[in-house]
Amino acid sequence: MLDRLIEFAQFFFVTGDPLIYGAMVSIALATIAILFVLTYFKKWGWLWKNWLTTVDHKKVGIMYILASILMLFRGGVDALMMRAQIALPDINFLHPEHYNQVFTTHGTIMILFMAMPLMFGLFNIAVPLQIGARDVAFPFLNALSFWLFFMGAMLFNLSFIIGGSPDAGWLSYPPLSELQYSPGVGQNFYIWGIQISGIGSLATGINFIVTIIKMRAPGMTWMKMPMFTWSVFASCIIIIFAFPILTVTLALLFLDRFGGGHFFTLDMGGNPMMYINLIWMWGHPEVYIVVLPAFGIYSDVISTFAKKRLFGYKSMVFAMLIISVLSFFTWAHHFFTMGSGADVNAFFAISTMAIAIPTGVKVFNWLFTMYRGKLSFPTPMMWAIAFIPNFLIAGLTGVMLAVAPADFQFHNSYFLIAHFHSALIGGVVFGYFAGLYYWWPKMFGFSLPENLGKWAFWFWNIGFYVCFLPQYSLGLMGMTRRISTYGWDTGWAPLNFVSTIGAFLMGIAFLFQVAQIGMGIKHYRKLKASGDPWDARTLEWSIPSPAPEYNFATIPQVTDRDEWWEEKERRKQGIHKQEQPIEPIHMPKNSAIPFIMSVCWFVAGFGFVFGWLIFIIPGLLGVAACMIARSFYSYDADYYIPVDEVKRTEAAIRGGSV
Amino acid sequence: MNKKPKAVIALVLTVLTVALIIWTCFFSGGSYWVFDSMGPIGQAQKELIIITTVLASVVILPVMVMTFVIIWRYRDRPGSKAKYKPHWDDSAKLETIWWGIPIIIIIAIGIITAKYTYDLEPSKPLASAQKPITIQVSSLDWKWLFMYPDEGIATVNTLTIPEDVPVRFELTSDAPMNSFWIPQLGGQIYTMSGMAMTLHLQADHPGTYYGSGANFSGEHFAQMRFDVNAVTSDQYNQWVQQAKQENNPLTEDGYTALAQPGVGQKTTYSAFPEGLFQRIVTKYVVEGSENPHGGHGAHAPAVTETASAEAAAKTASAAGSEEGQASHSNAGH
Amino acid sequence: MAQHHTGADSHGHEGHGSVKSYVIGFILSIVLTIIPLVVVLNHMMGKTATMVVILVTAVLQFIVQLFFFMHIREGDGPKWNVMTLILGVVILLTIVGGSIWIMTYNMVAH
Amino acid sequence: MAQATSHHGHGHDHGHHDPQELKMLGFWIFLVTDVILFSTLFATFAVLRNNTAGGPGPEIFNMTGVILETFLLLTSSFTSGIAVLAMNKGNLKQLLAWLVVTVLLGLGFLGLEIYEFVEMVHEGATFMTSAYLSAFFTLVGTHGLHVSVGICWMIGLMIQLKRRGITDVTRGKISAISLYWHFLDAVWIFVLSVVYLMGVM
Ligand code: HEA
Ligand code: HEA
Ligand SMILES: [Cu+2]
Repeated sequence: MLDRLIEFAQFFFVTGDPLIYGAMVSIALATIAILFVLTYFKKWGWLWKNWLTTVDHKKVGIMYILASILMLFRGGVDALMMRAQIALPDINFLHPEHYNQVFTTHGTIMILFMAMPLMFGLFNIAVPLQIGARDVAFPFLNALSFWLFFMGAMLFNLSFIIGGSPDAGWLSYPPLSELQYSPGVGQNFYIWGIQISGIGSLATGINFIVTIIKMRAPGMTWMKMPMFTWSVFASCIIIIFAFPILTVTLALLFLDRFGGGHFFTLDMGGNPMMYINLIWMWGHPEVYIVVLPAFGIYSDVISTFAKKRLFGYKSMVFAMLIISVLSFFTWAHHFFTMGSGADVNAFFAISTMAIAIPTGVKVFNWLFTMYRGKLSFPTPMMWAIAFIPNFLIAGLTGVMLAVAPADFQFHNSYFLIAHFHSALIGGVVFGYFAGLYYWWPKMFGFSLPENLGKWAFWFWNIGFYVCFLPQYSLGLMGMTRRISTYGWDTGWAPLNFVSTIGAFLMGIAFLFQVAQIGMGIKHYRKLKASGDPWDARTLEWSIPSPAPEYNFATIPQVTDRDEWWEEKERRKQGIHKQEQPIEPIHMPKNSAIPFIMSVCWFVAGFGFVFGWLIFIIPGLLGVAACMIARSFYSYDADYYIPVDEVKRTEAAIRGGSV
Repeated sequence: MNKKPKAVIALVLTVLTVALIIWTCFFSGGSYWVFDSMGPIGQAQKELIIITTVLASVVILPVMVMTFVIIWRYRDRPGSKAKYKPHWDDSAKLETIWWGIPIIIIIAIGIITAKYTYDLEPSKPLASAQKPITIQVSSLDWKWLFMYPDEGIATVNTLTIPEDVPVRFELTSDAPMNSFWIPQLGGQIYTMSGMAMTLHLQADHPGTYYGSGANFSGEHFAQMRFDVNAVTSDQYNQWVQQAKQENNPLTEDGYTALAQPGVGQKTTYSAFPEGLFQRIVTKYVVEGSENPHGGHGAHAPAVTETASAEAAAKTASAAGSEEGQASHSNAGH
Repeated sequence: MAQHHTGADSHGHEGHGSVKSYVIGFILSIVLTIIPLVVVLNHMMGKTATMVVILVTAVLQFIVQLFFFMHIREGDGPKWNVMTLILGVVILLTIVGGSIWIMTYNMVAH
Repeated sequence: MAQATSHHGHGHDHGHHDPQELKMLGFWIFLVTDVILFSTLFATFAVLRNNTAGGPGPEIFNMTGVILETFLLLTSSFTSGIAVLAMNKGNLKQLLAWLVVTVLLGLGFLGLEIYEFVEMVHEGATFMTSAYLSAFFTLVGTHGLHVSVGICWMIGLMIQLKRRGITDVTRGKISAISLYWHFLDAVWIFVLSVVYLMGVM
């Protein structure tokens, strides 16, 4: 009996690596600590009422952001472990198999469980406030999206201690990811982790499109919409068309592994190349999904801190929409070397380069927003500015990669790694940081200490160049990606060592950010922020920080682009808008269904990973039960906040003046 | 606190680090194989890289400079003489310029790219007075098998080729997909099970070059490197003779053992089983899989029992030989 | 129409058709289904022609569904549904056409 | 330009948007994402259509069954439309009756499809036989799964209609399911054309 138990435990838990034992112990300790604190301070009810069942977009946003910072840590630790392993030749810090798992989880986590949720967090925080809405179009669905993401991410992370991590690269190309070559459960974790959170992403896409189309405040025509909201709209367009492709692709891979299908197997007519074709139809648009909102943030941040209207607004909008459509026509540039013939390569090379045109227009417009402006440099602006040179490098190398015959020499080398980290860190992460620092006061009502923020900024920025510039060289020296070690004879050692130093500088930068948040919380009374701490331009700054649960006591009447800025100008001239009378506010009720349903998905997903019906069946039944419950009993899922209460709240936060 | 010195310190630090990086990039011993081309394909690709990079930089670099200038000039400071125009947000003239210039540049890069794409299509034979030699390559877990059908010898993880002679590589895989890359000779191509790819390369100078697998294929992927020895024709013939005399043949069983997952050593074999490459390519073809409804649409002709394995390999070859190309155009109606 | 419904939101999607439009739609779709069936099962035409007939009738049938059953013309304001659908169809064609084009060159020996 | 908020019903709340209108648009967009889902399956089928690996190909289709299925589904699409007309007239009884007819037709379709699948499996044409058949079963099966979900949903809605009658909320739900049902019909047309007709031609 005991033997069998041990045998099972050895199969079930990942064993044999002190790093992992360490991680297991710390995870267990942290969990116990959290449970203890919650119980000791009697916070379970608070947690349930205020967070787990909330449908308030602002709280959902905060949860997204917390989760993504956690994932940034996990992905970052992965990165540092990788960099430590390849700092010099012949290091034996990570076994090759382990190295493979680490880069796979690093890539997957960073893009799907760090960048995506951080982006969704910012969507949630800013979009309804920017368009003068009380919430998103479907608050219930919004909460469900979050919990699906969260459970998907947890399922994926579980593979670290149970069953074994996936190790076939962040896009899991077959045949390597097929049963034949990856018989373990790691790939199943990969499939289900992404699948579950992917459903959530798709729902968010739909949700925000409807929100933006239908819920703008009266008077806010399309051409008066804040640029960030536009970018969310463009990004969501890509989401709704790209994510179903991912869903199907992963489902087919799963059918191969689980149901004996032959889509991508080597035998029985399967064609692995079809997977590569399909996954990039999602994968390429995906990188624009994450970068477009960053572009939106830069636009808002730059015009705020240049104290100037955004230059070339219409062309910015147009460029963004072109990018979102064009992004569906370039996927084959990820496999120029598959031998698809000169016609295919030429077509996709040119379509890829075409994206440089609208992107360039955006860069020029940002520059000319600053031109003849009055620039100040608090942290959000510093991130925004640091982005530009960074992204120029990423774009330049992107265009170089797009030259198909040249890509034969770049493909899968560190040149490529450097290209996409420039785009993903210099473009995406810097952008989201800018947004996070920018909206932080709006989220929590206090600002972050700028000083530590600047330290973090410089460490990130310098670390970034130190880490990734050498990688361009390494690529041209012939170093290929995903190798766990290399020889001294290659001559790659010095540059790799430099690169690793850079990675650790970024690690230190991250620690500064953690410290910054910690200090912020500690001194939050001193750092209390007004409704409009940046002297900004858009509607979210017209209400108190943090926003009350109903956002706007009265829905604003919009007359201009940069409505809040113009409103301030009008007030300076003594023109005051007529106050609208306050009316009862219609709000959605909290619901436990999103959380419960996602837990059920988690259970089912876990069952699918191991092929255990005792988990699959109850899990799926639970999901179905939740859907039925929602359909049958959601007839009174809302309530009204009475006028008195609104007035009381407003008086409290605004100190008497409504 | 005065903010300026801090910013200056930060700037100086940045410049210093960048300088340090650049220094390591050039004087630390690594050599830029992609730019140190030893063959016509690599040479052409290097040219192409330089042309397109320069073209793209024509816009990128000025923008970079502009960024710094604008930020410096329009920073908010007491007594700034820079203009401030908060409502100036549109200019048809400027917009035209920055839609226009990138369009022109991209058109130029696009045309050049298209031309080179057709010129450097990997299945296109190289122009040369010399008769090309054929080498069949198969990526295994985790080693490279090279077969010389003309000479009848085979090697693992080491490749010897005559200089100035075009080499026609036929590539496949008996393991997860990989990519065959010799940076100093020219760009890579995937090796995939069930398909035969063609890649033409040539070494213009004798020497030893680095080759490796470029597409991740599992646990010991990092060990999938090989040497390429480019030698004179005489040396080549000598090497072939030596290989035949001094080594054991690769047997069927030997191949089965070799194909097992594991790291490989450099080995030379005096012979290899007849038609091994074709058998690897058609390994997954089911007997009698002639498709009664085949032949319509874009479909590489089905392989039948009657078709010789050789032909099978060729027709299956993606952007394969000329025959392969022809079959595509037929298939495409 | 639901005039007797005092609900606030009786604007929008209730103008839906009449029995007549449904019947016309139904008949059209039956005809459009029968045509390719007859052509294919009786081997009436060559390969390409048959292909064309199948695809054309399918597309027509889809349009019939859209107009007679799904009422995409209705509702006031901009037709967001139509716009998403059109973009969706463009992406659809890209996915299917693009895959076939690219994969033509990478058929496995089977 | 949509100023959605300008026409609100209750006259006292600017933050209030017609929830049914939002849901309809959301549902439309969801259907478009479903179009993409199916197009990915179609693309896969198209690419793998000749990879029968020596196993059975389209010759094993039972076209009579398929034709029957097609007409059942076409008719059900029509009856679900008539159901909506009944709803618009406010006639609950008729509405329920037509929904029952629709569900029965849908069940007929499913039954035939399942029968067809079982037959094929008996003839040795299973999901695991070849890439072609994997793609076939997945594409057709996904459509079948959608139909099954639709049937369950419709039954659920019938129960809700019985309990609550025709209200703004149930009205929205019925509009959504009928849209969904027409959509499935449209998808089937392409399944019929691409999988069956082009297969046997
Ligand atoms: C946010 C992420 C992001 C962004 C924005 C981009 C942007 C671009 N990418 Fe990148 N890319 C990735 C993330 C990103 N990429 C990732 C993750 C991978 C690899 C995944 C993997 O394999 O694991 C990848 C891989 C990748 C490849 C595949 C290479 C290979 O596998 O061999 C290619 C090839 O064409 C490419 C090209 C481009 C181009 C042309 C752009 C363009 O959009 C850039 C446009 C911008 C500019 C050009 C700068 C500004 C423009 C001007 C100032 C105007 C004037 C300029 C000119 C006229 C040149 N990328
Ligand atoms: C948004 C996406 C994103 C982000 C932000 C990053 C961030 C980083 N990445 Fe990542 N990367 C990818 C996406 C991303 N990456 C993808 C998609 C791949 C491809 C995967 C694949 O091939 O499949 C990849 C692959 C990849 C490789 C190539 C691996 C290989 O092919 O062998 C490398 C190597 O240098 C690397 C490095 C880094 C570094 C140093 C960072 C740094 O920015 C990280 C900064 C560090 C932190 C934020 C950590 C903070 C932690 C601490 C301070 C804790 C300290 C404690 C301890 C040391 C225990 N990445
Ligand atoms: Cu891409």
